[in-house]
Amino acid sequence: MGDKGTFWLPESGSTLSPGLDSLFYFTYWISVVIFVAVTVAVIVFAIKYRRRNDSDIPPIVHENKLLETAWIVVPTILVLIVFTWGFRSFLKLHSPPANAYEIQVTAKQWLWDYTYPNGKTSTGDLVVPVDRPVRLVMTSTDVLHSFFVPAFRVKQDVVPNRYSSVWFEATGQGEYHILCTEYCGTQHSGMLGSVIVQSAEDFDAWLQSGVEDMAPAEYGALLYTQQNCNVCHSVDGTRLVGPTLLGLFGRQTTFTDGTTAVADENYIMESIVNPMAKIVEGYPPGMPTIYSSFDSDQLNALVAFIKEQQ
Amino acid sequence: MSEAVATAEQIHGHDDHPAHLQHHFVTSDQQFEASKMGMWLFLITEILLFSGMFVAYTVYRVWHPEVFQGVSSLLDWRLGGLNTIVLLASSFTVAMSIHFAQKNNQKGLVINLVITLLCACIFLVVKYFEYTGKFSHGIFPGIAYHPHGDYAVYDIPYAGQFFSIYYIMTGIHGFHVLVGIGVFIWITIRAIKGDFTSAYYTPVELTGLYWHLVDIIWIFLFPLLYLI
Amino acid sequence: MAHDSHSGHHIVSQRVLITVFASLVALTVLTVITAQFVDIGVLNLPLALSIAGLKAMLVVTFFMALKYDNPMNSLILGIGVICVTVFLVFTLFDTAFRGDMPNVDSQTISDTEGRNLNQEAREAREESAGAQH
Amino acid sequence: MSATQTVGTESGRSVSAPVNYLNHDKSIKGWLYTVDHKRIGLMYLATVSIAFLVAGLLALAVRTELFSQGRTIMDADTYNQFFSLHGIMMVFLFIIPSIPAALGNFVMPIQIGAKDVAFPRLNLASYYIFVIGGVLAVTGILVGQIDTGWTFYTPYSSRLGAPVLFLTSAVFIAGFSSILTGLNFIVTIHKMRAPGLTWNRLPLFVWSIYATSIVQVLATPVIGITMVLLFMEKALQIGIFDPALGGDPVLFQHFFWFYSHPAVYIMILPAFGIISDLIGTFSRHEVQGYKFVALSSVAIAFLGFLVWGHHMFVSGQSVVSSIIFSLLTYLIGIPTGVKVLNWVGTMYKGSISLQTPMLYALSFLILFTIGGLTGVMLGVLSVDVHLHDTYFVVAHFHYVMMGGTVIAALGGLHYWWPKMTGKMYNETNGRIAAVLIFIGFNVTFFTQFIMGSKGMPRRYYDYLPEFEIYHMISTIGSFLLAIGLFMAAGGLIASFWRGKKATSNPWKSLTLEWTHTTSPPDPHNFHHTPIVTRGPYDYHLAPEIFGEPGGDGAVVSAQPDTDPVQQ
Ligand code: HEA
Ligand code: HEA
Ligand code: HEC
Ligand code: CUA
Ligand SMILES: [Cu+2]
Repeated sequence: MGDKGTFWLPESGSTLSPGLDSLFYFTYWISVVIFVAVTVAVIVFAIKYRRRNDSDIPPIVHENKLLETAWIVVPTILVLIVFTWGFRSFLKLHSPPANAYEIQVTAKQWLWDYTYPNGKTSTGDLVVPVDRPVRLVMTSTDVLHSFFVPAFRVKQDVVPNRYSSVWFEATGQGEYHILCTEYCGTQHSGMLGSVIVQSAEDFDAWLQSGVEDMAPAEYGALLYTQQNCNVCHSVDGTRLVGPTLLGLFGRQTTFTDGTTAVADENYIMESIVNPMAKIVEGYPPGMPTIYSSFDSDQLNALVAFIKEQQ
Repeated sequence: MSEAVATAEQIHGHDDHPAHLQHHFVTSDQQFEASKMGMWLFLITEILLFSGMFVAYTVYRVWHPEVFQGVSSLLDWRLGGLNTIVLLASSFTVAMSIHFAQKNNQKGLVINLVITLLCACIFLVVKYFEYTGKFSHGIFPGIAYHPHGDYAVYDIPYAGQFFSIYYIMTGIHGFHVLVGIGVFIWITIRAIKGDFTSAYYTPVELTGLYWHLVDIIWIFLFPLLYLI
Repeated sequence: MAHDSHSGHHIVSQRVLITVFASLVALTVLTVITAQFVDIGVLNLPLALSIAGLKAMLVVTFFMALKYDNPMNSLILGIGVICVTVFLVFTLFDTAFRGDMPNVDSQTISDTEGRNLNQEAREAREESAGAQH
Repeated sequence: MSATQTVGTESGRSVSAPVNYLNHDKSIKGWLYTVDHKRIGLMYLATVSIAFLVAGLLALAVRTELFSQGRTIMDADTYNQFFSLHGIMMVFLFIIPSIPAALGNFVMPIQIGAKDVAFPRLNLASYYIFVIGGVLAVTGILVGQIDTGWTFYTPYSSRLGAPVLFLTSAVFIAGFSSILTGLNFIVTIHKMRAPGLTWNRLPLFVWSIYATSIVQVLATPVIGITMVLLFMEKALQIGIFDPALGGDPVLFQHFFWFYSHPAVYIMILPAFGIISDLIGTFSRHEVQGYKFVALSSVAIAFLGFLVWGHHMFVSGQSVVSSIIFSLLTYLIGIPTGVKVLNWVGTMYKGSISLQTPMLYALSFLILFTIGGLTGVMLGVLSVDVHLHDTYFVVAHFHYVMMGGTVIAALGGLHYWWPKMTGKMYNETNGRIAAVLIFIGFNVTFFTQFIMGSKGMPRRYYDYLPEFEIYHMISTIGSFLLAIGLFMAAGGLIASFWRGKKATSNPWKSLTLEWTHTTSPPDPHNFHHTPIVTRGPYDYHLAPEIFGEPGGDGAVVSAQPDTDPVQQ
């Protein structure tokens, strides 16, 4: 994903972007003009009227009523133009077309979960069809988050106990970043994802596809990133929020209550489904409990994946 | 620039210099006016402090009017009304005490201050009975809100919010009453010692202003919490 | 100039004070009666608040003697009251119109589902406390 | 009290130095119990400088961590605490008290020809309340983890541990100090002006302190009650702000910004005042549109209360209120623009001397204009949707707070330094530092505009690879900036030993602190209460006022006065 944007803005990927970009650049150029005028005046005056002699007494400059009025009136007109423009495009940002394709989004520390109309779910990566308005209906299970796709120029806070929504219509196939922009704790900066924009046919195929035909370890690797295990567990030995998965299988682990255990299949499954049961010494009891809903396929896949990390 | 060296002392002489006049003021009047203005400014900070709670109250009331109307009947308007009258009376007596101070009537001043003090105490005693009465039915602020027995029907959404706001508002108001009592004790002692005359009664005046504000806040709390 | 006005040493007469006190008590009685014993429907709230406002005015004007005081102090009070109004009204611009466009729902999820969150939280807490003992 | 004090004997002869507020009582008690506004001002200055230093070092740590992707020097939790503490300390312990309580306390009473503020003991009490707030904040930091950001948004903050309780109490208490200072200053300006000092003759610094005080008095109580409610939310779970209990987190944001937006004007208005004084003095010219500049401060103070919702455009507040808040936000640009343009107009046909304070004033004009104009861009509803919570916002507020307020404060500090200490700092060092700060600042924060509008979110410990180059440049800039600041601080401190003695009016200013007091001033400021007969910037009268060439117009000299000092 190279840098395809302009100097100021990232690449543009939705039908909303061009309108907002021109408004951005309009205000930007007005600001540049005002700024340059002020700066040039400051520099020119500082040089031209510099003090030549310690007892210089400059002449009185009488107040210019016209000037004084001008710099009240002109900015007022400018800001009113900008306001009207901004306000109309804001309304557009908040008016999803009636036929928009609706996807449910749940934000939690620190991942994004999506549920599609047919019940299919995904985590982290949001797959959407190109050239079709999509509306996301979002809520959070813990604290505030904010859903931001720079390329689409949309952003909306995600609030617990209330639904909020954004809509967009992607204009090109490809992958765009999703970022969380409301501070939500330790891994706020790791709460990332991608919007994967696919052609209508690919999207339909994806929507219908299952995952049964993958090898368990392969599926486990997918889950590892999709379910954001990678946010807290490395596979290269680095210490993140949780212990590394490298060499976990068969490792002797000490818990906060002093007991120990050797990590086998059952222990790993228990750690995922019921993370509060045993807390590894030296780590916070920070593993989310949201994985308890994993089915046996998913658990087996993860165990297979973890076994491979030696 | 000879005229700039002219001194203010030439305008107001320096001979009359009452004991209470601080050195950086020129006249007693200036000092009195300054203190009073300071007090008024302080009072609006108090109003704004309470405004936060009024806003919280209004927002939740607009969202859940039926709940707020319903559970406010749990508060006893008789006790609230009694306290209203008590506070109004105390406000009246403070105003009277200033009146007497201005007239150099030592006895009137002290008597009225003492009555005010008593009213303030009565207010708190009544509040104490109200609080304990509520607690005994499990009506607590926050998550502890758990009405039981006859009151169990009041365990509805947002009733907890109402009582949290009730306790915080009346709690902070009660704290102001408590502070008022402290100040009144001090003022009364000074009054008994004869510190105040028609020429100097600033502390009485300022405490009075404070006390009236405490009264005004209650004037709004009473209908909002108890009546409607 | 520094001393811009007459000083605040006006003595409010006893008669005025007593009249004001009597009116305050009368208004208190009135507000209780109109709120508790006669039902005037939607007017209940505005009436109670107007009476409270009137009472506050009386206290401010006479007990606090603003009427006779330096107008500056009235200005200060006025600004404070305006500020409170701004706080209240501008917050209501949001909360009273929450969800006017589809970007947020006007109702919370627990309201639509008719859940009592306070109760749920309390029970969860009591349960975990019970589990420990 | 005698006018002179024996400071030492030399071959039997007693050498007398004039009494001033620094040497008249040198005991520790003389400082700790002082009610002299000048000493209190210096005590504030020392305290906020420490806060600035600590918060600045935290910022350098933040920048160092961001130098490269992934972990550079600390882990995510530490990073999150560092930026939170940086923000909290900068805002509540440094920038809000900085100009009003430190410089304002020292200068304002003298500028209005008063012997002291209206309530000197309250003034001292405010200082100690502030210190208590600071101590509580430090305790909270030591007790444990505070990583809420300076905005304390619920429910994240209300679910965090006990340290949040310390910090909310600290903010509550520091708020009280701010309220009391504001209250004190309003009364002082109303009631303590010297004869002849009409509202039209007030120095613009006094006008701006006046407007600031109004905001302090009106807005600060609300952060107080917000902190109380947050405290209760944490302690009793009252469910006003926490959605898990049926509360509304957006309501908390209203409460917070009802204070914190006006608070940004508490930060900037005093800076405007300093800039007016500096530009007038160093252009030796009447400030253009004096009345507009004076009244626009008051206009900004009031308009500032009507725009807080522009921080919440994507929070989920109603669209109606977003629109209203956006419209009002633009209106603030207008009185501010009036000021900026009048300052530029003041330089027109002036006699401009580029000494250190003026260099800061010119930096201010450039940096603040950038900061303000980008603020207006953020106020554009749909543009803010893209820019909100990105580094564009971070850059905006550093341009106004660091590039605006801190630069102005540095200018003011250099300007009044001779008055406060009686010593001149090294001019060359001062100028080099000012230029270095200007360059370092722009390198640090201009890059942040670019990465922000390209989509780099704020409060991010780690970032996407495409932003690395910007972060590197920004970090390098922050070290340049730090070197500049340390040079400036070093130059000022060195003046205690190396500085030349300052005359009463080294800049040939026309306000009372220069013309009517010695450097440093007498403990009671003036030997005689001055009577004011002209405006603060009547430089057209300069030949008359300055007298013969080389005169500086001071009517007092540093020599012992022949009159006995009157009580
Ligand atoms: C000193 C502090 C200070 C000052 C003075 C300002 C000044 C302004 N600020 Fe800023 N602001 C902050 C500190 C400050 N701000 C902080 C700390 C935050 C972030 C808080 C957080 O989230 O952590 C913030 C965030 C912030 C936001 C929210 C962004 C977001 O989170 O999405 C907005 C949006 O409207 C905004 C707008 C403005 C405006 C319009 C002004 C105006 O007052 C600027 C006016 C000045 C000018 C306009 C320039 C001079 C004028 C001219 C040369 C004339 C010509 C002008 C025109 C034609 C308009 N600010
Ligand atoms: C007054 C306000 C102020 C000031 C001056 C600064 C100054 C600086 N700030 Fe910051 N900053 C904030 C207020 C301020 N900041 C706020 C409110 C936030 C938001 C926090 C949040 O998100 O919650 C923030 C956030 C913030 C971030 C974003 C963090 C993130 O979102 O992840 C960054 C990153 O670069 C940053 C950097 C800097 C740097 C490099 C400086 C440098 O300019 C600092 C340079 C200073 C020094 C190096 C100290 C030198 C001092 C002395 C030598 C003492 C001298 C004394 C005298 C001269 C008297 N700041
Ligand atoms: C928010 C951070 C976080 C996420 C996301 C997370 N974990 Fe954990 N995990 C932790 C922490 C902290 C611990 C250590 C404390 C404990 O034992 O509960 C841990 C412990 C574990 C352990 C036990 C490790 C040992 O050394 O004994 C396993 C196995 C595990 N996690 C697997 C997973 C899997 C699989 C996923 C994704 C499906 C996942 N975790 C997602 C934080 C997380
Ligand atoms: Cu989720 Cu930040
Ligand atoms: Cu703002």
